[in-house]
Amino acid sequence: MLLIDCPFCGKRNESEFVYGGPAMPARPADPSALDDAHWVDHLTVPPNPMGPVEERWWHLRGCGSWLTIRRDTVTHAIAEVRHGG
Amino acid sequence: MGYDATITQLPLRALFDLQGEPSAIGDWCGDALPAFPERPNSVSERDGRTLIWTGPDHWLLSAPLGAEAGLSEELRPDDAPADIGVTALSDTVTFFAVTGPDAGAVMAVATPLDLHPDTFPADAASWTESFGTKALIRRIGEGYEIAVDRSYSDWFGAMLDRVVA
Amino acid sequence: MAAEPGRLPEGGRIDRSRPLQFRFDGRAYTGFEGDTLASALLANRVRITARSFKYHRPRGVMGAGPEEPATLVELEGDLASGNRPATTVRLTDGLVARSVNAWPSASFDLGAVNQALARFIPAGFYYKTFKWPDWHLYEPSIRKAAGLAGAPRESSNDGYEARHAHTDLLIAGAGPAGLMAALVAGRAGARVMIVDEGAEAGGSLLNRRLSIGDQPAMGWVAAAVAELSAMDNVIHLQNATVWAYREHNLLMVHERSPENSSLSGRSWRVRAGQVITATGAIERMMVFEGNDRPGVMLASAVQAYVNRWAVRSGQRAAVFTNNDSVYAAAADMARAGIDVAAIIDSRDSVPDHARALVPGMEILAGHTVGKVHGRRGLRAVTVAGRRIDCDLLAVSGGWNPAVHLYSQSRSRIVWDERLASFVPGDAAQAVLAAGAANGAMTLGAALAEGAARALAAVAALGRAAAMPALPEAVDTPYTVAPLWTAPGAAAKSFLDVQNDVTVADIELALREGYSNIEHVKRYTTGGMGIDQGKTGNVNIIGAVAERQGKTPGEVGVTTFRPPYTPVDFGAIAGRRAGPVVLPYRHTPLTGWHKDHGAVMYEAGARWRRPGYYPRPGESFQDSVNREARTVREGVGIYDGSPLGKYEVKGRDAGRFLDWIYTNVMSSLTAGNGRYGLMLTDDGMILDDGVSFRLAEDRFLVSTSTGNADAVWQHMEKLLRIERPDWQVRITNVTSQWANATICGPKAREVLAAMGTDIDLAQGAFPFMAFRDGTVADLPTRVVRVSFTGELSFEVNVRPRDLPTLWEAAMEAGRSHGIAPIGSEANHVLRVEKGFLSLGHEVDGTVDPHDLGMGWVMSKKKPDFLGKRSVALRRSAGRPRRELVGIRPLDPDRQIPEGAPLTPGGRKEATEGFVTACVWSVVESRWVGLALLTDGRARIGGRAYVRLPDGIIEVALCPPVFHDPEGERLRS
Amino acid sequence: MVNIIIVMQRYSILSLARNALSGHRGWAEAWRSPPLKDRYDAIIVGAGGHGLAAAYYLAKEHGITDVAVLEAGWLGGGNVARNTVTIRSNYMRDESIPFYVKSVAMFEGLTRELNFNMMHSKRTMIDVLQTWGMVRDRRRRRLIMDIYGATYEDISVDELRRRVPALTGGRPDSRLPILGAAVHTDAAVNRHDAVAWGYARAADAMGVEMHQKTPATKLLRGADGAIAGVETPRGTVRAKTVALAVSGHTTTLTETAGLRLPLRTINLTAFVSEPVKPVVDVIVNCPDLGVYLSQSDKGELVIGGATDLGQSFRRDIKQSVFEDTVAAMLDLFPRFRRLKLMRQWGGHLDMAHDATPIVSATDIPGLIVSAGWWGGYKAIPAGGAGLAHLIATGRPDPLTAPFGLNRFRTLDYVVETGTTTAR
Ligand SMILES: Cc1cc2nc3c(=O)[nH]c(=O)nc-3n(C[C@H](O)[C@H](O)[C@H](O)COP(=O)(O)OP(=O)(O)OC[C@H]3O[C@@H](n4cnc5c(N)ncnc54)[C@H](O)[C@@H]3O)c2cc1C
Ligand SMILES: NC(=O)c1ccc[n+]([C@@H]2O[C@H](COP(=O)([O-])OP(=O)(O)OC[C@H]3O[C@@H](n4cnc5c(N)ncnc54)[C@H](O)[C@@H]3O)[C@@H](O)[C@H]2O)c1
Ligand SMILES: Cc1cc2nc3c(=O)[nH]c(=O)nc-3n(C[C@H](O)[C@H](O)[C@H](O)COP(=O)(O)O)c2cc1C
Ligand SMILES: [Zn+2]
Repeated sequence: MLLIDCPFCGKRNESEFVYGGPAMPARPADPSALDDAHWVDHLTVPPNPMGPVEERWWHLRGCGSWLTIRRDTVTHAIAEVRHGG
Repeated sequence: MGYDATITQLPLRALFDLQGEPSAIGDWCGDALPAFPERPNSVSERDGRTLIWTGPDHWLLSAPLGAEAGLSEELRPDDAPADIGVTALSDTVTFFAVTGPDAGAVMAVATPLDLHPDTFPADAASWTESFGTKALIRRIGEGYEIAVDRSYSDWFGAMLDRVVA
Repeated sequence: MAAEPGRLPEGGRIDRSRPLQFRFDGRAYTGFEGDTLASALLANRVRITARSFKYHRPRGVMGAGPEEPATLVELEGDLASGNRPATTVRLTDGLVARSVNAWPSASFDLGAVNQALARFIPAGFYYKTFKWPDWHLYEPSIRKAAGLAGAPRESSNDGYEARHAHTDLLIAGAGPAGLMAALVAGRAGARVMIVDEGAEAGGSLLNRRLSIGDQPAMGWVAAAVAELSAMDNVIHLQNATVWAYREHNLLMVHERSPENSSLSGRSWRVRAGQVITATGAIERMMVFEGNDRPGVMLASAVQAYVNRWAVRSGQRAAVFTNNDSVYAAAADMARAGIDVAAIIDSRDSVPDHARALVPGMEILAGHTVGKVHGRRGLRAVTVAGRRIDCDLLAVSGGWNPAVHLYSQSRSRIVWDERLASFVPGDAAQAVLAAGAANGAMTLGAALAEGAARALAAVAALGRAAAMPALPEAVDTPYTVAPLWTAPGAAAKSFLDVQNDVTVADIELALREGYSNIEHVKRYTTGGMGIDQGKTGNVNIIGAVAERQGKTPGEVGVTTFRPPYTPVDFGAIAGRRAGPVVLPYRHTPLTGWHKDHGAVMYEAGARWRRPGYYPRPGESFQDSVNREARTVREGVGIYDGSPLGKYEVKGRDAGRFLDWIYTNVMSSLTAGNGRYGLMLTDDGMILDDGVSFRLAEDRFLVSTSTGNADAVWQHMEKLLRIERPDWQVRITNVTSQWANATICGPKAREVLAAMGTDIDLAQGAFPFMAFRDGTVADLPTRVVRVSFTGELSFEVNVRPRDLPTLWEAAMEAGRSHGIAPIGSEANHVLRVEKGFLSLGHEVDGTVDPHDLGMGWVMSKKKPDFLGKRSVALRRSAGRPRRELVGIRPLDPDRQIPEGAPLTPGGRKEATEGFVTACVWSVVESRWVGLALLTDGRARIGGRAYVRLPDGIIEVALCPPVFHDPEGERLRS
Repeated sequence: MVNIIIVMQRYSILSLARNALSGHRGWAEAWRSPPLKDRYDAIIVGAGGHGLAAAYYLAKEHGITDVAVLEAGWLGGGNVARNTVTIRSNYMRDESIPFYVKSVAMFEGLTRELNFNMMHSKRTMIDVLQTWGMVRDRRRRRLIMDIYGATYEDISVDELRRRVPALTGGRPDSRLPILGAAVHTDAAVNRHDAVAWGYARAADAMGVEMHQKTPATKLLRGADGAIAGVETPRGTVRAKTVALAVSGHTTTLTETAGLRLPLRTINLTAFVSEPVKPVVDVIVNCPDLGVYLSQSDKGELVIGGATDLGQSFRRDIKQSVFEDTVAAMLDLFPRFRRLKLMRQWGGHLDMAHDATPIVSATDIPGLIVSAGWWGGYKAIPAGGAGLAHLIATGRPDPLTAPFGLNRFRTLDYVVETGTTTAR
C-alpha cells in the first residue's frame, strides 16, 4: 500500500486515492489532424518503463485533487507528487 | 469485552459546499462565514458555524440544521457568480460521534488516518477513508466525529457497532 | 497423573503454583503456567511427538521457538487450529493437542510403512511416475496423505480485528538490541512501537544465563520494560509477530490473544517512519545421517529448556557443533544436571574462550558424528568409531541472523564469510538492522548496536537523542567454521526436516540439472513448509554451494516472503465478515421497500434495490407482468434515488459538456434537459443520461446508477488533467437529491392530487423540462424524463423528505391503483421501448451507430470524446453488430438473455447475441433485443438463436415494440 | 511429420525402481547447458511456459531445432512459477473460446506426450454467482461456449453446497447471497513447474538449446530494418527470427528497437495457506466477491484475487488487495478464519490495451511477440503451438489469428467483457 504525499493533505494511505491510469501525452487539441497510426498510439500505447513512470491519482477520499506522481515501477518509490497534469 | 466507547448517530446539519478562490467566496458570502481556516484540513468557527478547509479551493460550511434556511438566504446558492460554487449538501452525509475512553482505539480500527495530536490537532478536520469509503473526521470534546455519505450510513453504523461490540 | 520426570526441582520462568492439565495424543499430562506445549512434553519425557511429512519417521521436539521444524500439532476445542509448532503453543489448562500427520498417534503411526519405500520416492519421484493411465488414479490417495493437519472447523468465538497504527519507529524484536533501541528512541520522545513475538520480552536472554551491568540480564529486561511502559509515546506488544514488511514502510503485525480483549487475534497495519529489525538469530541444524532422530535437538533449544522452563531434555547428552555458541549451552546443561558426555566440534581447533566455559568436559575437536543409534529415539552416537551413549544430542550448525523482515523490505542481504551466514546489506527502505539480526552475535554488541541504530533512526526523524551509557555485558565471542554436510551425509541427512528433504535429494536435483537454487527448492520442496526453512534453508544453500564449488553467496538465497510465521486469515480480514464484508447503500426508502415485500437485489455501485414486489400467491413473472402493466395502463411509482447526479458549474460548463457528450448540450435553455451519450476516447459508450441546464453557467448531469462514480472520475480527470484552464466545478449531489418517479398514463392525475404549485399541463411543462416548486408541500424539483416510455414525473426532493413524498404519492394514487415497481418491471418497460441498458446492450464494444443512435453523434462539433475513434473504427468498413428487435416465432418461447445467434442456428461462429428478452405486456408475447451483424439491413428477415437443446427462430424487427413515435412519453 | 530424433531418458515406474536400486545415480540431466553459439535459425527469448512450449512445438511440428531459448534468470522462474494454475476455457468471444478449448485439451495429453507427470487434475471449476448481472454474464458464456464444445452448466445452490461442503457462507441473509452456480468440468489444475520442466526437457531432447542466465538486453536490426539478433551479456547472438515470450518485459525489449506496443505491466499476486487435509476438491471461483481458490495435492489452498492498481514490475503482494481477497474468501468459507497464511508472492505480466493477448508479427520483419498473457497459463500449449507456427511459417495459425497486433490499427479490440477473477 503506497503512501502518497498529497501537496494539500500530506502523507496519506493509498486507500484514500483512486488510480487514474498512466500519464498519457496530452490529448491533442484537434484529434482529426492526427493520422490514424498516431491517434491509435495516443490511445493505446502507454509508457511502460522499468523505472520512473508518471501516473494520475485522484484523492477522491481526501481533498479531491488530481495528482500526478512519479513512481518507480520496480521499487514503487515515489519521487515526485504534483497537482494536476 | 469490547471497547469502552459509544457510537451515536447525530442529526442532520446544514451543510454548504463552497468552491472557488477564497477572495471570490468571501466577496459573495460576506459575513455568513467564519474566517477562512489557516491550515489545510482544519476548521474555524464562529457563532455555531464551522468552516472546514477540505481541499484546494474547497470548503465545507456547517451549522445546526435550524440555520439551514437562513444560511440559504444569506448564501443564495442559485445566484452565486460563475467563478464560485455554492451548493447545499445538508442531506449528503450522516454524522456519527465516537466517544468514550477507547474512542481512539475504535478510530484506529476505522481509519488509516493518523489521529495523533501532533498530526491531527484539536482544530483538525479532514476527508479520509474509513472501512473503504470516504469519510470526514473531526475531533470533538471526548472523541471524534465521523461522517459518511448518507447512503452508506446503515452499513457504516453496523460496522462501527461491530468494532465496539 | 504422571509426575514430570524431566523437570528440575527449581528455577525456570514457570509458575509452579499453577499446575495445568493437558492431553496430547489421547494421554493426560501435567505442566505449569509458563510452559509451552513443547516444554511440557519434554518435562514429561514424551520423545516421539510427531511423524514426518513424507516418510512418517518418528520425530521429537527440536527447537524452542517458531523455528521448530518437527513437532506440529493440532489443537482441539476452543483453541482449535492446525499445524502449530508445539514450541509456540502456550500451555493452558485443559489443552487438547495431537500430532499431525500420524495415525493413530505419533508414537504408533501406520503411515510409517513409507519409510520402507523411501528409496523409491526420492525428490521429484512423482514427475517420473503415476502417469499411467492417469494421475487421477493416484491423486485421491496422495491428497489424503498430504496436508498435515485437518482443515479447521467453523468456530463461533473467532473475534478478530484489524487496526492501523502510525509510529516514528517500529522495532521488531524485544531482545536486548530491540529493548535498548526502544529505550533510546523512547527517551528522545519519538513515537515508538516495539513488537515481540515471544510471550515475554527478553528474546534470547530468557534462554541464557547472562548479566547486564551488575544484575542478571532478566533484571535489566524487567527494568527496561517498566521504563517503556511508563512512557506514553511507546507501545509495547508481546505475543505479536511482525509478519510482513511491505512497500513504503508498511509493516503487518499479528497480535495473538491481545490483552484486555476477547479477541483471538488482532492485526496491526503499522506505517513506520523508521524500522529497526532486532529479530535475533536462528540456529541451524547440523546435517548428518540420522539428524532427525528424536533426541537430536538444537543446542540453543536445550539451553532454553533448562534455563527458561527448568526442563532437562535428556539425561545424558552429547553436543555437536561447528561454532562457539554451544559451549555456554553445554555449561548450562551441565549445571542443570544433564550429564554432558562430550562436545564434538568439527573444527580442528576450539578457541580458548570456548573451552574455558566447560572446564573438564571432553572436547572432540576435528570430529563429526558418524552414526546415530536408536530407532525410535536416540540411544548413542558413534564418533570416530567410538560409541557415546546418550539420549540427547544438542547440535548447532551456526547462527543465521533473522534477516527475513529486512529482506522482505526488498533490501539486500549479503553473504558474510566470517559469520558464514547472510546478513543485511544495503537498505531499500528506511530500515536498519540491529543485534544478532545484523550479525552482532554477542550481548554487548547487541546492546551497543541497539542504541546506535536507534540514534540513527531518531536522527533521521529529525530528533536529537543521547547515547546512553552502555551497561557492561560479558558474553562469549562467536566464531564458526561451517560444516554444511557431515562426511557421509546422504539419504537420511535431513536438510529440511519438515518436508523430509535430504542431502541425497539435493544431490539428485543437481544431477538432473535442477541446479539453480530456485530449482532445487521447487524440485525438492526444501524450505516450502510451514517453517519456511528457518533452520534448514541456509544449510541447503551451503550443501549446494559445496557441491557446485561455489560460495553460498554465489549460490544465493531463495526469496524471503511474508509471512514470517503463519497468520490466521481471520486476523487479516479483521472485522470485515458476514453482512458487512462489502459496503451496502440504502435510500431513505429501503426500509419501506423491505416492509412492502420487495425482493431486494444488488443493483450496481453497492446499492441494494427492489427487484419486484410479489404479492401473496404471485409468481415472479406474475409480479413483473402486473407491475409493468400498472405503468402501461395506470400508474406506477419507483424509487430512483440512486441515479448519479452532479452539478457542473462555471463559465466553461457548457463547452465542457459539449466535449464529453456526443451531442450538443450548450444549446439547452435554462429549465430544459437533453438525453445524451458519453463515449470513451476509444469510441465506446461509457454512459448515458440526461443533462439539465439550471442556469447559464450551471448544469445538472445525471448518470446511470452503476456508473456514477466512474463518470464522476472521468469528468474530474478530464478537467483537472486535460483542461485545467477551463472554469468548471463539479459537485456530487447524488445524495442531496432523492426521488420518487411517478409514471404511467395517470401520473399527471396523481401528481395533481398530491397538491403542487407547478403547472403540469403538457404545454406548460413539456417533456424533458424540469420545474422547481412544491409537491405535497415539500420543496421539489420535478423532471419530465421517462425511462419507461410513459408519461413520467421524476419528483426530486431532499432525502429527508422522500418518505413523506412517497406516502403522499401512494395515498394520492390509491384510487388509480398506484403500485411500486421494481427493476424487473423497469427492465420490461425499457426493452419494449428499445432503450439501451448498460450491461445489456452496452457491453464495452458498441458505439452509438450500432444502437441506431447515430443521431446523437453531433456533426456540428469539430471534436468530442470518442468522435475520432468511432470514425476510425468505422472507416475499416467491417460489418458491425447492430441493435434489432426480435420476436420468437413461437410467441411463448422465452429466449435466455445472452443467447448466441448463429447463421441458420448452426454450430458456427456467432453473428450476435440476445441482449434482453422479456414478456411484453403490450404484445402479450416474448420479445427481445439483440445485437446482430448487419442487423438493421436484415430487419424483416429471420435469425436463429442457437441453444444447446435447440434452435429458436426469430423474426427481426425494429428495436421498439411500443409507441414508436414516443407520443405517450411526451403526452 | 518431421523426423526428429528424440534422445530422452524415459521416466516410468520401472525406471524409477531400477534407479532406486542404484541410489538414483543413473538419472540424466533434464536439459543440458551447451555453449552459446553466435547464430541460430531462431531465437526465443524467455524460458517461461510460452517460450518453452513454442520451442518444443517448433522442433516437433516444424522440424526447426537450431533454436536457442534465452532466459534472463532461471528456466521456468517467471510467471509460470507463480500462477494459480487455473486451466479453463469459459471465455465469452468467438475469438477466444476455440483457442482456450484447444489449449485445455492439449494440457490433458501433455503428461504422456512429454513423458513428464504434470499431475494434471481435471478438477472442475465452480463459479459462485452472487449478482444477477454475473448470472447473466455466465449464461452468455455458457451458451456460446456450447458451440465450441466447452462444458459449462448451471447448478442449484443446493447442489453447489453439496459439492463444496466447506462453502457455508453466502446464505440468504448475507451481504451477497448465492444465487446460483455454474460448473465448468473441463477446468483443471496441474503442477506448474512440471509444465516448464517437461517442455524444456522434451525440447532439449530434440536439440533445442536452453541458455539460462542469458538475458537479451537489446534487439538488433539489420541494415534492412529487419531483426538480426539480440545482444546478451554473453555476446551477440544472431538469427533472422526472434520471438519474444518474456511476459512483463515485452516493451522493455521492443523499445530497444524503437518499437512501442499497447502493453502495460502489472503485478498480480497469489498466496497459499498452510497445508491441510482435503477440504475443497474443485476450483471455486467467486467473481462477484473477487476471489478464487483450489487446493493443491500437497494440501495448501492456492488463492488468488484482483490485480494491483498501476504499473508494476514488483512481485510483492499489496496489503489492500490481499485483505480484500481474504475477507471475500472468509465470507464464503467462514471456517477458514483459523486457517493460516503460509506464503504469498507476486508476478508481473503485461496486459494489452484491450486485455486480450497478442501473438503477432510486428512492424519489424522477423520480430514476433507473444504477450499480454495475464491469464495465460492455461494458454501455454495452444499459445506455444501458435507461436511456433508463426515462427516457422510467418503466418498465424487460425486459433491465434485473432490475437494479431493489426486489430489495434482499426481499434477492433477483442473485449472479454465481464469479470472473472480466476485468471
Ligand atoms: C499470481 C498469478 C496468478 C495467475 N493465475 C493464472 C491462472 O490461474 N490461470 C492462467 O491461465 N494464468 C494465470 N496467470 C498468468 C500466467 O502465469 C501467465 O500467463 C503465464 O505464465 C505467462 O506466460 P509465460 O509462462 O510464458 O511467462 P513467464 O513464465 O513469465 O516467462 C517469461 C520469461 O521471460 C524471461 N525474460 C524476461 N525478460 C527477458 C529477457 N530480456 N531476456 C531473457 N529472458 C527474459 C523471464 O525471466 C521469464 O522466465 C497468473 C499469473 C500470476 C502472476
Ligand atoms: N553466540 C550465541 O550463542 C548467540 C548467537 C546468536 C545470538 N546470541 C545472542 O542474542 C542476543 C542478540 O540480541 P538481539 O536482541 O539481537 O536478539 P534476540 O534473539 O535476543 O531477540 C530477538 C527477539 O526478536 C523476536 N522476533 C524475531 N522475529 C520477530 C518478528 N518477526 N516479529 C516480532 N518479534 C520477532 C524474538 O522473539 C526475540 O524475542 C545477544 O544476547 C547474543 O548474545 C547469541
Ligand atoms: C501453485 C503454487 C503453489 C505453491 N505452494 C507453495 C507451498 O506449498 N509452499 C511454499 O513455500 N511456497 C509455495 N508456492 C510459492 C513459491 O514458494 C514461490 O513463492 C513462488 O513460486 C514465487 O516465487 P518467489 O517467491 O521465489 O518469487 C507455491 C506457488 C504456486 C504457484
Ligand atoms: Zn489531498
